[in-house]
Amino acid sequence: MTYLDMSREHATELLERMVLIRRFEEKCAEQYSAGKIRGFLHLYVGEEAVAVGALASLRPDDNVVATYREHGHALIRGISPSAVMAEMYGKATGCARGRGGSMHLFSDAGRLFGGNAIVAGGLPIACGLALADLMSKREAVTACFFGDGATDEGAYHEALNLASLWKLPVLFLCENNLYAMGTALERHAAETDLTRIPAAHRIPSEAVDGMDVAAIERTVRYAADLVRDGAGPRFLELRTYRFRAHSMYDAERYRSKDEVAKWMERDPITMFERRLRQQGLIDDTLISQIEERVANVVAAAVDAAEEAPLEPVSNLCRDLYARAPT
Amino acid sequence: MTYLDMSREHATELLERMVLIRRFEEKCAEQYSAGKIRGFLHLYVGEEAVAVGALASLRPDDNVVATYREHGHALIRGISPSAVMAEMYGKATGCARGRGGSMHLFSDAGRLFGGNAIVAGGLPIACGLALADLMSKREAVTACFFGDGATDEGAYHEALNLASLWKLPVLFLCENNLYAMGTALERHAAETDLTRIPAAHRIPSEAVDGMDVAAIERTVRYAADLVRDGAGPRFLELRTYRFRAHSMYDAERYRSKDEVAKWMERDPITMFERRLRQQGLIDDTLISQIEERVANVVAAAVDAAEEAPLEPVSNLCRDLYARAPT
Amino acid sequence: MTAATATYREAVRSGIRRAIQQDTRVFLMGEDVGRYGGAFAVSAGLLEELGPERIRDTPLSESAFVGAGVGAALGGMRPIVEVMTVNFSLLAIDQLVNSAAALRHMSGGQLSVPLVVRMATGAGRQLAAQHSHSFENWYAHVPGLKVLAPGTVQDARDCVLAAVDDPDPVIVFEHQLLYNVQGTLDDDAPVADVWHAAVLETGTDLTLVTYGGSVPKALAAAAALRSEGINPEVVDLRCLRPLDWQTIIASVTRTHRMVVVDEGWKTGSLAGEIVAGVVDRGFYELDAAPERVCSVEVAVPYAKHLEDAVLPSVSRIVEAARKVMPRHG
Amino acid sequence: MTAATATYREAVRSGIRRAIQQDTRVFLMGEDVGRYGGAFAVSAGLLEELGPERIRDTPLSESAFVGAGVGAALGGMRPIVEVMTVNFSLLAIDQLVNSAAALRHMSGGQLSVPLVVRMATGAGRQLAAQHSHSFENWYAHVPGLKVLAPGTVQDARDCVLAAVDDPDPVIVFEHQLLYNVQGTLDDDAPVADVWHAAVLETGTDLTLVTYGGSVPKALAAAAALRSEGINPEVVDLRCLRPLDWQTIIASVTRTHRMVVVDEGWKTGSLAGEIVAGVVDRGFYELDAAPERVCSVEVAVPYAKHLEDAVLPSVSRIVEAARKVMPRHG
Ligand SMILES: Cc1ncc(C[n+]2csc(CCOP(=O)(O)OP(=O)(O)O)c2C)c(N)n1
Ligand SMILES: Cc1ncc(C[n+]2csc(CCOP(=O)(O)OP(=O)(O)O)c2C)c(N)n1
Ligand SMILES: [Mg+2]
Ligand SMILES: [Mg+2]
Repeated sequence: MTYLDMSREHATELLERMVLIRRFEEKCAEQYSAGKIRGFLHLYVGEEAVAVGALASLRPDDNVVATYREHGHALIRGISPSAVMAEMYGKATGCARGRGGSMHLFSDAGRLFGGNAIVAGGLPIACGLALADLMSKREAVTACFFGDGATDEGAYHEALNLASLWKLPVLFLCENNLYAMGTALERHAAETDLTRIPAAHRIPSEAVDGMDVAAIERTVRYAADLVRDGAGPRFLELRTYRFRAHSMYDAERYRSKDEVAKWMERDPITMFERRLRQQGLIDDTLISQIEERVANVVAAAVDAAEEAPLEPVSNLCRDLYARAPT
Repeated sequence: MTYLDMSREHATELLERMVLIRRFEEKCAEQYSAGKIRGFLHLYVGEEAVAVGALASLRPDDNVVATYREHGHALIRGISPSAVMAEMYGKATGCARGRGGSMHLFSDAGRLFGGNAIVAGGLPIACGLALADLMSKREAVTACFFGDGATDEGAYHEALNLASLWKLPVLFLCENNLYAMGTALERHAAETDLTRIPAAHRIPSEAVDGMDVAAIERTVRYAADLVRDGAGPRFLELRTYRFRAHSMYDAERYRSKDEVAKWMERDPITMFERRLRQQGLIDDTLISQIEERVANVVAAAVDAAEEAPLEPVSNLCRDLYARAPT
Repeated sequence: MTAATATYREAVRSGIRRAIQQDTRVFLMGEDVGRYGGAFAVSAGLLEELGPERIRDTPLSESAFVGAGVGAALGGMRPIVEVMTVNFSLLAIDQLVNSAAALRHMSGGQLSVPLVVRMATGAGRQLAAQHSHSFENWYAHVPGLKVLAPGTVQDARDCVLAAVDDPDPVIVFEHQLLYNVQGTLDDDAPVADVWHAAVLETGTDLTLVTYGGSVPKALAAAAALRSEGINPEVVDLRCLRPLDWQTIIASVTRTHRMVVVDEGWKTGSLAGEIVAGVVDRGFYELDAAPERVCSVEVAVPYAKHLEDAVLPSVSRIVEAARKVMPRHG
Repeated sequence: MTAATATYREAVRSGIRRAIQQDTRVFLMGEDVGRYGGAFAVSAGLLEELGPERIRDTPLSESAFVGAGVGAALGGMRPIVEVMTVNFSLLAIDQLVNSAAALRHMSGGQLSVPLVVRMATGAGRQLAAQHSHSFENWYAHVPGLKVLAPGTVQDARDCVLAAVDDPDPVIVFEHQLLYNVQGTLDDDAPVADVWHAAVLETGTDLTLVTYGGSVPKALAAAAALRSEGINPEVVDLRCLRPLDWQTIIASVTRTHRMVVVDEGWKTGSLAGEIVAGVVDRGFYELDAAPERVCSVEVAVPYAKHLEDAVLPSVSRIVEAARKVMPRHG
């Protein structure tokens, strides 16, 4: 294991963010079973290093586009855990006033543009956000997250071509967790090295260990800086794994317990923790402090969500239009 | 110029087919100007070697899927010039009873499944035809023609992946004429070497001189045989050029006369003729015989179309359903 | 086997199984229909039973695999394509409109597309804006397509079998809230005539016209109305294209009053077409303006109370029915 | 400049030019809008005038460039996206329904999508089944979208300008047969209120409701009817979502009779919604069953005589009008 060139402060922050996502989602699963959360709930457990590492390298005025598996991205982009939890509770204090639920978290302030439940639906939008920055001469990056399954969709390929042709400042971040729902990568994609197709569109492409938060941060920073400087789009494949079911409705018939167990040995949180310990950046006290802080935050989010009011039904049609038709 | 290993009979046939397409389409343009043909008319002039060379390597039970620029493919796949001309005249004796016009020529007997005017719309269909052959254990190839512009469309990329993943017997034949309507290849595609993307889907891909009918025939035969034998899909890029406007409505503001003139020096008919002459396979007499035969065929097609009846309006809704709802 | 209790899901599965067993040209393909067992578990177990040739998992490429269904049908197969939900069918709608629906007619009758496309439709499970659409009316608008929407357990099986038997492209809408509904399934019964509407309950006072996921709501509303002394007839359309005007008009001619229940957004809904079609054909039979109970015109929200406020409900149907009835006193 | 003669095409172009000149956030993108000058020559000359930053040729990727329009709008621009024709918009309809229309509402009001999507629509040029659709009603069905369909030269300019000025996603349908139509264009006039219907001709005997490419046909039919002593009012909807019920109902309340002319296929047409909506709001005002003049339900054929047989025509409108009038004698 290579030496980690990182301040204790920063390392703790990365760790705490991953722990926050993990504990937050464990609580979501609990609340789902309790019937407090409904609809589709897609957990990011096992993949936390991706959002945490990648978003640590972005700036506030960069844009983020994510999928329906975006609790982590939302929390890191500044939506408060209470607002996310309240959203899943369908409450008026939710970040989308209870209209979006788990799959549709947005933050105007955090420049998080979804929360898109159409696989690959966010890719063209990311191109447009990047185009707006380019035309407005803003030095911003649009980070676009999507799964391995999204690479099957036509919209993905159209977006790659458009971004490459117009040199749009898009950073494509493929969260390759080896499955699209129940379909393994090798059964949905003819080429399982996901860097090859972007490369064929002349987009510089690289694969990264999606379980190594430090490597992700470093690689994304390098790529994002190039994109920001006008080098055109770049593509990173983040090789990761989801430890939980696809959603709460999934019997996981398509993969073996062994396979899951093997990947769990590479738990991004445990691995990072171990590394920080080895370098003496962290100890049991610090870890329990983190866990305590996170537990408090999550508990507070649940409490707030429980107590929050429902959006009045009279507001149902509010915000359908910015300029209401007369 | 390499020695052409081809019988006089076959060489004459290839030449005559190209001449037929050329003269037939010149007549179409004339009839368009005369108001006899309407709607969209996309001429293949300059690209004849592609359809003639490629289709010479196919068998009757192979499937062909083409675009709206498919007069050539239709003529070679056995639709009579009269039936094609009548179709463009909108007559009842047209191959689609006047319902399709220039863009929608079909032949059940010739296994020509369009005639598709949605760019890239034929690609998924070609996959399905190939799947049907595969599942029925028929040793047939589905030849799918499409333009360089079609490679921008999502459906193209989805079809490449599906064909490669399922090892479907599809032969992808990209008629790269360097323009999608008025948009030059380098202004619509980030990667102008069109073999790279199929290759990234693990489809063996090769570029061919699309002006050399003999080279096309040879390359397509080799590829089609492999596809037929179960090797999975293959991709050929046929580098060609359209000498005429995109359609009859095109002012051709997007390319220079010089460029067109330069390509016309590589006219596939002239080049093949010259080569045949050089090898003594053909002479003036034979050429005028060909021209005469073709002229007669085209004239007869026009005469027949002129005289043919219109489809009665009472047949308008015929063939909307195979089993009419009661 | 004679009639037994089964879920709508089991009935669909039974139809698919039978169709595949009866005809070597029939196969099922779609996202996660195999190992996963189908997003709604409709095909659970079928991969093991029928093998990977006949139960095919596809990539996430709606345009390609729906188009491949068109091509396979042209090539002589009888594909059943599952598009997970109607929401995602928008990515393949070009293939359905421009190829499946058009090829026979525009080829002058040369080509046949015996394709079945099944998809889940509707809202009610808090899946929010992008997973709660009802676009039945869009497909019912397209000449060349036939459209079925089973609202009962028996019809769920029969629609699959009727669609596979049909030489034309057929879209089958299965409402996602119905999959767990239990009912009677006679798996030996001949396939019903699902191409025509069914009068589920006869009545004299008004006609409730509905289909698919709104059928149970209409039946519940009918029961409630009967307890108030209003006696509704319930017509389940079953086939949305072509519409069975004869059955609809016959009913309205008896009752002279109509309420249409349709989960689509009101403006541009199938319910609108039913009203307009009845006006076309039986204007003078109507004793009151027909009412439409549709979804409120807003992106369907996640929160339960908001979603409930959007969708047709038993109480809204009852209210609409009261409205078309003559004023008492 | 005051009022002068111009074509519908020139009027659209003028609207685009002005919108781009007035606001640095506005740009036009689409297939062949630049060097080619637009498939219908709408943007001819604009590339030279306004430069390649503001007039952007896109790849043939409807989903990507319409989605990029959504993204650019989210990013603060005011894109005008040209989709060559409504037929090809099916490849991008997911982006319009699931993103453009839904984002504001489903983000709880956080996001804005000030996007304009223009497309040519309709038949009449012998372009056959895949190039002759009229899907206005599909877009008019979707909450979150606004839909305009100019039927006159002045409105052709004003719809572009009104759409660009609007903070919500707006679809503008330009009928391909109108581009060459000449009319009066006052390029200095303030932008008309195209969000409401226009009464193009007042009358007392019946209301002809129409929009877009059918406007000239309705006006011609009105002239023919007047020469028979029937005095129709002609209502040009202009805005298809939201519909201007007030103007429609006010007219029907005066005339008590209605014919709706709409190039869409009849079943599931916008015309059906107009009939149903009038029944909802003014049933007792109607003295006769309204008539719908729509396209025959068949894939639009290439041959001229067959295409003519499919589309609404002046004579079919006149016939329908006679039918709703009281029998003479
Ligand atoms: C266009 C579309 N098709 C199908 C679905 C249903 N669906 C939801 S998630 C999913 C799998 C996506 O896999 P991937 O992109 O790898 O993301 P992951 O869930 O693994 O993070 C599918 C098929 C959808 N939401 N959108
Ligand atoms: C989906 C779609 N988008 C746009 C068009 C309009 N259009 C017709 S042909 C064409 C250019 C296609 O170029 P290419 O694929 O290279 O074929 P070529 O015409 O050069 O043979 C375009 C944009 C269409 N028919 N379908
Ligand atoms: Mg995945
Ligand atoms: Mg081309």
